[in-house]
Amino acid sequence: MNTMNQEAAKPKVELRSQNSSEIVVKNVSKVYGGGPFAKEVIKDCSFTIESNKLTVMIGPSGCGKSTLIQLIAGFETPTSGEITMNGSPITGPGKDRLVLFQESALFPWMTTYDNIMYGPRARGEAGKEATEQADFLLAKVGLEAFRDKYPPQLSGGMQRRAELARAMINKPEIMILDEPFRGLDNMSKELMWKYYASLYEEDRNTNFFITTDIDEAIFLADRLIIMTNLPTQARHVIEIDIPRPRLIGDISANQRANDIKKEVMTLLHEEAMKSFSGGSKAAADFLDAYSKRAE
Amino acid sequence: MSTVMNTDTSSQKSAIKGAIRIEDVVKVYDPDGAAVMAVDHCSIDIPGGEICMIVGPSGCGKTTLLNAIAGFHGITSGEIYLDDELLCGPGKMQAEPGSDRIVVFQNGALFPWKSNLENVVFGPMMEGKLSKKEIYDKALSMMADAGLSGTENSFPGEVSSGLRRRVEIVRALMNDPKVLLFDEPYRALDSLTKSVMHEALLDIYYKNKVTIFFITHDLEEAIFLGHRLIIMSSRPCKPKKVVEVDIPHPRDYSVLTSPRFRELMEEAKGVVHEEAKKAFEAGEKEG
Amino acid sequence: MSKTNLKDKIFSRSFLRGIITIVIFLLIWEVGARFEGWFGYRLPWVGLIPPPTAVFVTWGGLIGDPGYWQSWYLSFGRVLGGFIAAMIIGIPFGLFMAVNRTFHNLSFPTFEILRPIPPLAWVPASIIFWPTQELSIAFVTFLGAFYTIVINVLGGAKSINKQYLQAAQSMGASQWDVFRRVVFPATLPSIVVGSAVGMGITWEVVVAAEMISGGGGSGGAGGGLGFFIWNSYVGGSYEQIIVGMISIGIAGYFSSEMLRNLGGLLTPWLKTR
Amino acid sequence: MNTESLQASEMTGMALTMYRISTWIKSPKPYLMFMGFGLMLGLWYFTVEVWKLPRFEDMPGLTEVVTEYFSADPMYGTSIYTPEYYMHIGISLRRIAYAFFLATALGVPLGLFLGWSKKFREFIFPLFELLRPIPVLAWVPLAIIMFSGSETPVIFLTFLASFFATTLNTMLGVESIDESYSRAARCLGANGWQTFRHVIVPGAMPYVFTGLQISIGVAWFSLVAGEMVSGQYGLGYLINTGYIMITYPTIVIGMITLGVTGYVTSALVRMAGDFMMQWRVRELALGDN
Repeated sequence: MNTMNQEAAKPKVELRSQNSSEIVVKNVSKVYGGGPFAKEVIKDCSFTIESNKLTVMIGPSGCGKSTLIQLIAGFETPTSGEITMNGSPITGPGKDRLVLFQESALFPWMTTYDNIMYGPRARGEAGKEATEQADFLLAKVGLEAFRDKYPPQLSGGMQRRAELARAMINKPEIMILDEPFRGLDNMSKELMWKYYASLYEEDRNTNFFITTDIDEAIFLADRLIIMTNLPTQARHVIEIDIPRPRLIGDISANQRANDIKKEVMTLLHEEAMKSFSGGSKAAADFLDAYSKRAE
Repeated sequence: MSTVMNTDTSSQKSAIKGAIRIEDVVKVYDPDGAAVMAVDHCSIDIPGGEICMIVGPSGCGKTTLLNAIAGFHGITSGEIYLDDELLCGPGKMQAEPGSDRIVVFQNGALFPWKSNLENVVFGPMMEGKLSKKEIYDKALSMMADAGLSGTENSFPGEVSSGLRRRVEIVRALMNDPKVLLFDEPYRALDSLTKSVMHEALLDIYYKNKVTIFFITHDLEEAIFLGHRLIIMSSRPCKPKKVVEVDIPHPRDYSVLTSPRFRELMEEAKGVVHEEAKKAFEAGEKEG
Repeated sequence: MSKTNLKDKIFSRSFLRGIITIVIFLLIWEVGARFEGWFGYRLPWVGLIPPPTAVFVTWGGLIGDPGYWQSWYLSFGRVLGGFIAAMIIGIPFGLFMAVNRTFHNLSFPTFEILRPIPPLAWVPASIIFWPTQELSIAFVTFLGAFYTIVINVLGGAKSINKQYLQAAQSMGASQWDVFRRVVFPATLPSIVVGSAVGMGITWEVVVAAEMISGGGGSGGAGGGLGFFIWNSYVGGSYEQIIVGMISIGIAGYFSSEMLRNLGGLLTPWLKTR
Repeated sequence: MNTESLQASEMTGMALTMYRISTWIKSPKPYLMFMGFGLMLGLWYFTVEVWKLPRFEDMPGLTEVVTEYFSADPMYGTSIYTPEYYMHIGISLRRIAYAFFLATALGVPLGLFLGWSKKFREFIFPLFELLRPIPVLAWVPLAIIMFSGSETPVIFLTFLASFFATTLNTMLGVESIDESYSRAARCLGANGWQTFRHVIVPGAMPYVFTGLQISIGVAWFSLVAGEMVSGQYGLGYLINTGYIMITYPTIVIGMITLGVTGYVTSALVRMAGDFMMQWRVRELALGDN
């Protein structure tokens, strides 16, 4: 357990949630539509998001990862199987599981500060402590200068940091991120990797991160879950035992990282070959990509 | 299918076309009175047939440079030559768009209302130099060559974004351009599909030996594709460092894990990140 | 706008070009109307209407006449009455349909069946139903704006990015809070657009309603710019007809612009693009 | 990634419609819809004929209108059996057809050129914007003066309403075409006229058809008013005489007919649009790939 380094001047703000929580997904399936037109997106999928760990889920684009997030966040219910958090089943959305979507969901009509304060105000907890935390978080994500600006005035990277602050003020037990850095240009993407990793290492909250980018997965993950193509299942789990804090440079230099990268690629490729008959355009695109590379 | 180097020597001997010379170009925008300099005394010399990668933070004015070469808007001062023929300069501030310099746009510009085949034949049909039959035969063979047979009659909206991208490159090549201008074409694709698009592009390049002026902010993409990297400063953009990529062609994906590749990455990364940090702090919005 | 480019704007090339065409249009109108007087041959169409100069002279005469301004006042009153009623009823109706599924399935089909009936087809029924003529015109004006506002509000509320709602819910916001601080502000731009268009339609409707009911033989107080035009026609003073037309054009344009500016104030975040 | 659209995209047209109908039946939608209709008709029936509320009692009742509408020899001369009814509909439709097609023939090209050439727009658009705010119905007296007879003024009014809507929407359509399309065409060697024909016209089509839908609605709006004020025949006239001759059920019959014909004509415009723009139909069916 690393000791959080105190900035003497700043008020000590307890960001780490009291208990460390864990999500268990057990034999979950999700089917859309009915009868002959039923479409099975998730089939008998089981995995665990371990507490105080950064679990990354990787799988081909269009393989139903986002549906899993909808189930874990409680916006939809599984057709069969069960998802529990610390033992009790998940029934609906709650502030213990907050999601960062692929496109920014900052409210464009609220300034950065009002966005961050939305959670506490919505729950009627907008006291002195909340405003203090909001200011602390604004400084923490380096957006004090953009406090009263509207989201359209912020760059992609800044919007992501503001959204992180908006989630963290509610002290979620689990942060869920759905390919949050996909739209950013590569420079900001790598800067956000480092930023997000340091944020995680500071309080070691349970985080669940979805991506299609292998380098991103290896740089961030403690545990890497590799998913099959449609219908999605957890295929394989790899422990990423590269010590933290990690440097982007050593992702390509570090031999262990290279081995993991090769292993992940072969697994994802196998998946693509199996489900190509499924005919979904996303899979076809993916396999087309792989078949060229494999030879 | 390892890509066989196109050793057709005839194209080597013919004067290598498509050499671009950009000399001391400045571009100042004037949105409602506040003069904003986008390009600051930029000089680049690109020999014919070379893949030249322009790398820089978003919003630094790279696209402005591309638009000036393509002739979509003018420049404030300086000169741009194509094979020693003045495109734009003193007296003629804006170049004339033409089929010798064809742009592949960031979000793609296939005409959604025309089938893939109609898109590919559009250029030659407009110029009317060849007969209709010759154009269609050439189009069908080039599409088959790029692995697009079977998608001729579907509309762009019905095929995947990766496939649309390849149709657009084939459409560009139908006019036998001297230069292909790419404006971050693979930005929206997920990293896996992107890697294969790179190989498809190189494949087409080896067969057609056209000069490529390629804008990107993805350093890995730049080193994998390019003969040379021009790293630009943040706004207003100005060449800051040139990196020669001496990895031999034809290249395939194993290059990415080769030690030489990593050395080049380190060499370029320092400069690129410095510029990106400046853009990042200045709150530079996406390019 | 700084002083210099305000001046450029006025004398800029594009502005002058617009002026030239308008001047040519007025010239053709003037010569066409006077053609019969000068050359004895009456041109079709344009020959039958008074020239712009005569219209301006009549307009000058009317500026002092309180009756003229009275018709402005009456028309404005009817437009505002119908329009505000359409906003008060239309916006909540549209928002509630967007938020509550069952209410939408219950009322939207009926709304869609009534919508194709042009508002002016309601004039006779409205005259029968409402006690005073004032109310019957206001009802038809209300209908004119109501359909547009509801459609725009419904469209706007439906096209809210689903993730805004999910983000708000997961942060523990109550249904009412999600509505008040997410659904409503997100729909505001569509409300502004809907009301600006709705305002335009109310002017169209009020003119016709005033003409039909005023001129439709039911006598009564009448009044308003629509009646003013119809009355000028019946009275044979054609110059006043055109004065009436221009006045309504200005009134309609002015009220829509005012609404758009008000809308701009309500949605500051849109301007920051 | 919207799994709903993924599923829709993989089914052929017919199976898709069958599937949608089956889910529609199973869902509460149809029952609520009929409940809505029932509520409306019920209210009409009760307020007028049963409770006889003040103001409502002099309105034509539901049963009164229905019997009139479907009776072989209607009391006031208009029902589905009387030929005058169809004559009124025919004349109104003919006027709409003339005005709408004329407005499209003039409005679309003008809109395209206004959108395409900046110089042309700078000359013409200010005048267009000067005339547009004048409510179409304010032209009624002028139309009667300028045009002899009763047919031309009504068609002129309907034309005017359609013309302004079509031109404006076409122009906005051209302006919202992605600039890279015309740039790509110029790069590929197309000259100005070729770019106009191959990029601007097809690219603006979706917006033109939204404009046409609005314009057919506005056309009916002005036709009714025109017919009420100065027409000899037509549905507007039918409704107005219904009022003057105190044959109230005819008013409601006229209104219902206007509702139906309005709906049908705008559906026709939508179908024409889908037919002309196959690429758009197939792209939308595939969802956001």
